[in-house]
Amino acid sequence: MKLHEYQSKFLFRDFGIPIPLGKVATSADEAFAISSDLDGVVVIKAQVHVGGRGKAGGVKVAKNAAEARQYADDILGMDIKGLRVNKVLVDPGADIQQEIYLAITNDRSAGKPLIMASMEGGMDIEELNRQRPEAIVREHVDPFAGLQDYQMTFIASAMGLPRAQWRSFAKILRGLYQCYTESDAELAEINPLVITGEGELLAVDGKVIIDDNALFRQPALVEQRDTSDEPESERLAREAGITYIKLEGQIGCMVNGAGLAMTTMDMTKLYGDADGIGPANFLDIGGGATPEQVAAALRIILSDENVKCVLFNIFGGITRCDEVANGILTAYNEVNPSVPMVIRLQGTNAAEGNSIISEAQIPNLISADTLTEAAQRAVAAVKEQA
Amino acid sequence: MKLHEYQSKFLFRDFGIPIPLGKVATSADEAFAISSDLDGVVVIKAQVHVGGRGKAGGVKVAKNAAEARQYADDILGMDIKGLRVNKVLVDPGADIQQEIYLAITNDRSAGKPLIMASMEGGMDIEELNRQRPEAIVREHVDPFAGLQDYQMTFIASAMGLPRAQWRSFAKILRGLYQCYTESDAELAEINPLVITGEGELLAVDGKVIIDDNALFRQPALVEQRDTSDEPESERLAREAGITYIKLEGQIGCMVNGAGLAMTTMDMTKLYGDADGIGPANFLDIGGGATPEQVAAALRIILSDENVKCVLFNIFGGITRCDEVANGILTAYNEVNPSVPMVIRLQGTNAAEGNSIISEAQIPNLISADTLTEAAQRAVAAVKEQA
Amino acid sequence: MSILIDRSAKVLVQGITGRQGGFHAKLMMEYGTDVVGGVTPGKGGEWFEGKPVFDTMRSAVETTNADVSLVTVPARFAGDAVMEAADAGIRLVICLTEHIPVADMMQVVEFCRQRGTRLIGPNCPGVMTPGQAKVGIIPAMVAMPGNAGVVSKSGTLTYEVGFAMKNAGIGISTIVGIGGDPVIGTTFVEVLEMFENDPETEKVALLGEIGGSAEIVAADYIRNAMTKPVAAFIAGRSAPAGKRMGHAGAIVDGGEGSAEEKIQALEAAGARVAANPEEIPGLLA
Amino acid sequence: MSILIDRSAKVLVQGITGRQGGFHAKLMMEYGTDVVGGVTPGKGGEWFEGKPVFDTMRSAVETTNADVSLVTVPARFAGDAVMEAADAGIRLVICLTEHIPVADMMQVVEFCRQRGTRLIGPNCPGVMTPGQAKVGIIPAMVAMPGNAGVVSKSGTLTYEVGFAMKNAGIGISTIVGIGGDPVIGTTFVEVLEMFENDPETEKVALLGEIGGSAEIVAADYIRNAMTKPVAAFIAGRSAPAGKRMGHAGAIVDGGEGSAEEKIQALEAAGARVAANPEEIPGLLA
Repeated sequence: MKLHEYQSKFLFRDFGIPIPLGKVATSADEAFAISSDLDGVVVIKAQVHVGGRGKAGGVKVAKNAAEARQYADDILGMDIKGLRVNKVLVDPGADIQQEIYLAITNDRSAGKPLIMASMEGGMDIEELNRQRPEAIVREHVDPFAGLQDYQMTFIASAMGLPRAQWRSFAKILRGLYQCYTESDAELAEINPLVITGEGELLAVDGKVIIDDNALFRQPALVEQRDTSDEPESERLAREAGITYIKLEGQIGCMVNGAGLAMTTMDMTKLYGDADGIGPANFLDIGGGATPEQVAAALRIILSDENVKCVLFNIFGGITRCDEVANGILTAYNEVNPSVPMVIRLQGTNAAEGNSIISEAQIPNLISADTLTEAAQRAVAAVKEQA
Repeated sequence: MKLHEYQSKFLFRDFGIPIPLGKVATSADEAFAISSDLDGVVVIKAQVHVGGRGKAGGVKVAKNAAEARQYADDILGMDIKGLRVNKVLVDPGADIQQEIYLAITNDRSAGKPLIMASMEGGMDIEELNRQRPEAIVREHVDPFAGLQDYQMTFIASAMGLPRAQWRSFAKILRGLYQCYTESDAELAEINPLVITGEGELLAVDGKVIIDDNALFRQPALVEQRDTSDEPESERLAREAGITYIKLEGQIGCMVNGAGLAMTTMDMTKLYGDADGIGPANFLDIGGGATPEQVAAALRIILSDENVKCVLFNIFGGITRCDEVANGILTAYNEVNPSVPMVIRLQGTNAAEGNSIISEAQIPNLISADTLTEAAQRAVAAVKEQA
Repeated sequence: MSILIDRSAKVLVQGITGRQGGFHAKLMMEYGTDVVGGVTPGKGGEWFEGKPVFDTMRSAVETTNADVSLVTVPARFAGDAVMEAADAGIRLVICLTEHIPVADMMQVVEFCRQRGTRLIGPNCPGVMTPGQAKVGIIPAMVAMPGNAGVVSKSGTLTYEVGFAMKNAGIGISTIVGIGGDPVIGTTFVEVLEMFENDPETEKVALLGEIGGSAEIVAADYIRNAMTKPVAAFIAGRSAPAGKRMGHAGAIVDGGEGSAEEKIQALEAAGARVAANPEEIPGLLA
Repeated sequence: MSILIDRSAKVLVQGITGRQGGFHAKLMMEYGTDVVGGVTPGKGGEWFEGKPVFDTMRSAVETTNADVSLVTVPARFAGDAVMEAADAGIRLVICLTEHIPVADMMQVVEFCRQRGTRLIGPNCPGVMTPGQAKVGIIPAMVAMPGNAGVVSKSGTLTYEVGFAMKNAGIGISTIVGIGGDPVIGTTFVEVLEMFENDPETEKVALLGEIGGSAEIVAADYIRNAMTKPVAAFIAGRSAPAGKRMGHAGAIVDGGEGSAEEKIQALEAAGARVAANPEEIPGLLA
């Protein structure tokens, strides 16, 4: 779960990290009021769950409150990469002498928290990593022992931070690590952490992503979830406990298991790409695949207008294919889709399952034996409608 | 640093451990008021830093507030093993079905926290360990990973706790471990932890000892230090930064280094025991031994009326014996002790140091070459006065 | 013997009195796995299908001499269960549970490492040595005994490939589902190394997916140290960047972990990479 | 070679710019110890008596190839300093600092154990191999080279005994001050084992004191595995129970850790126990 910039920075503040004294506005008038209070140059920043907002015009510097009102009015309601801006952060302008990058993330390979720090902050870490990987100091943290003081000295020293800032940097890094662990963050990033003209450190921009699997023990963070820019279908799926991701293609996929679901998507693209045909979604129906779940998933898939065909790919292991077939028929009758459905059942009781489907004699229901066959038939079904 | 029973239990309460609803009284009238509020049988317990208060008459059960007043009056001011009782805890009587022992301590050999638990609580753990060691469940905790849930299940199961109490026991053990770590305790003990008639768990008596070396980060606990029963001389020494422990003998010992200080004590006893002569104190003057420190230590040693002779034993390593000799002379002139002083200087510049002492030609100053000689001369000096 | 488990493995099921745990314990026993008991705190003394249930792993191991454990308990208790198994001296812990927080797993993996316990998973289908034993939820029907090793991040995709191999007449020495989480106990490389050293295994199928760099590290190992042929499939070529595809670990992030780079690395290392998992049997034949 | 250190040891002093650290670093260099530099965070780039000062142990080790470190920093930073040394790959860390909280030391000792770093101390006078090198504060004049090993919980008592040995013409292979704290990095048994395996050592003096059971465990080792003669002294026969005698670890608690039980155990194990430390040279002669 991603936090907005303002949520991230307010969270940092709870862990003793200095941030600008800005506030959030949802209207131009509010932005005007906040700017008047701040009295001076302010920065108006769109709060959306997507990168590159600066280039998209979502960040503006205003010299006074009147300008702030104007810019907030411009930015609020703006569409950035398909997401609507509903909030702006109005921050006082900072006197920036140096931009530092500082982040803590889960290193998958090492299985340990990883601190990354660089004196060349401001730009994207991936970009920095491509251009000047040697400019990034990397330090793992022992997941039991936690961050040690000597590691903070090492990082400050290795990155070339001026000694005058070592003590305040250590305090910020300590706070960020605490924030990272206590919030179950996958990423806690300050970019840039700036050195001001007075030599103070200030977290000017921040990004926090919370581990979805840990939300059960982060009730205060869950309350901050902002779903206003989440696609409706994904929200419905999340509420139904189904993992669904909307894509741009025409073949709606309903599969059991995440790996097989990705594979099924890949197959539709493998055989359809030449004709501009591909997957309309990722959907993992999970282990059970009861008629209720199948029906809910089917409704979500069909809510996408691009969908011209639904591809069921179920590998019956513990789940028996005959039961799944019955589930599909029940769901079919309930939802009554107008697009063709390709059904491929394999594994335990596959023969019985396929008989049930073919005996139902529904013209829109196309049976397939292998995954290859299923993908090819789904592609063909879409092409027929073109 | 030892906490009183009431301090220990109030600390437990901060960590979610259920304790009786008692209060502390410093007068019989207060005890009457508390008992009246509690309305029922109460227990009046002397709060002193010593074991065995029950046998000494420091714990009484009162059927009503009038009795409580009487018993509090009896116990307050009482002398228990040399310590004056200044406070009593007035606790409501508990309906005790079973007494459990539960403690966490530092295991020196393993270098890890050790949990000890037994269904045979109430008695002294050393006593239990002698009588029925197999009745004590012992479980180490990884100092980094901390106490794990499975360990709590193991302890509850291995000690034979009824299943009905597992959940509340785990909550208490979790709280006690947190109390132990967050308070830098050497020992956090509940004895007894009782199962009441209603099947509830209740910490009826408690004992917490804080690691003296960690007091710098435990300001709230330092404030609870009760020195009212500490010997005046030990308090003065503590305030002067000198480690001093009063003993029962006649030879005041001033030594550099704890191991050598104990050894010096041992030597006075080795050669004096047959005549009832032994060490009057433990005192480690530390590394520096400046004239000021020597003078302060000398005053503390001489504040003990039993002292008939002072034995200096200084092994000069980094410290030079000639400097120590000068320090001793300065302190001597300042304090002007009436008892004889045996001075043994060894190690770096010992010859020069001994010359300084002998040249001072003070009749009461006896020089010695070896530790053996020094101890024997100190014993002889005491005998001469008998 | 095969890698990780064979018919001599003595298996405990942690969470055996739960619905999922009990269901799979039965299937494992039917398959021939020597399930010697189970653990559910608070239910010690009960019996499950003739096998004793214990309150703690320590007492279970003492009584049964089990050396393998299957963890089927819910996510918020699973980390503790794995550590309990490691602390009790279990050699191999297989953790099916999904949705365990990464922070917990980082500690659990370190805990197991310190105690010399091998952990497979979490969020994995388990391990099966066809014809001998299975520990986990891999269906019996997806594989027959043979000389090809299978290692995979995924569940049903593994069944799919195993089944296709079976239909093509290719048997399997051992299937290892390592799991699709970001932090897991055993990586591709470690399993490849076991297969490389296993006399029963002559060739290996590796089923990867987008996210992380485990397949890249595996490619390095294949190039530098592997003598046996490897056929591979990487799921997620059509997945968009920045989206988590079901598995907590399946996400292309900051340009890293894409299917393309993994496929390239594997091909450069000499593995044959299938565009379609149903080609795997052909590549292994 | 002798145990733990000889003239080839390359030593870093953590806290070298501090008063105590600098003072002892100089004495060590005068003794012939190869002090290759020091570490004080924030003072990297300075020089101390011609040796470089670094900000971190990692950079110090990279530059100097040091394998031994002496920790002389104040108690609240000492645990971190030891861990820094262990993390930097130092083989042997000697920690002089006293008054470190036990909770910190339990973690530090575990940290060193996991990383294969030997820790001596804390709250110890250090290690000296007479005629070769000393790391710590043991005065040069208390010992001459020879074939007796000395291991002790105490500082000045050790000097006393070493000096008495020297006066009696008995030289020392290595003196190890293990420290008087409750939780320490290296115990009596570990040092006895080193002496037992050291060709330069023919006999051993063990100086213990009240508190804990390390001397009892040492007695077991002496009885079961030690072929070289051991003379011992236990300080604290006249100490009252329940009082901490200066050293954090020197306390007889609940009837455990008394001088009597230690003396009995050592005598039963065949060690010769002196009632007076000045008898030690005679017992070793």
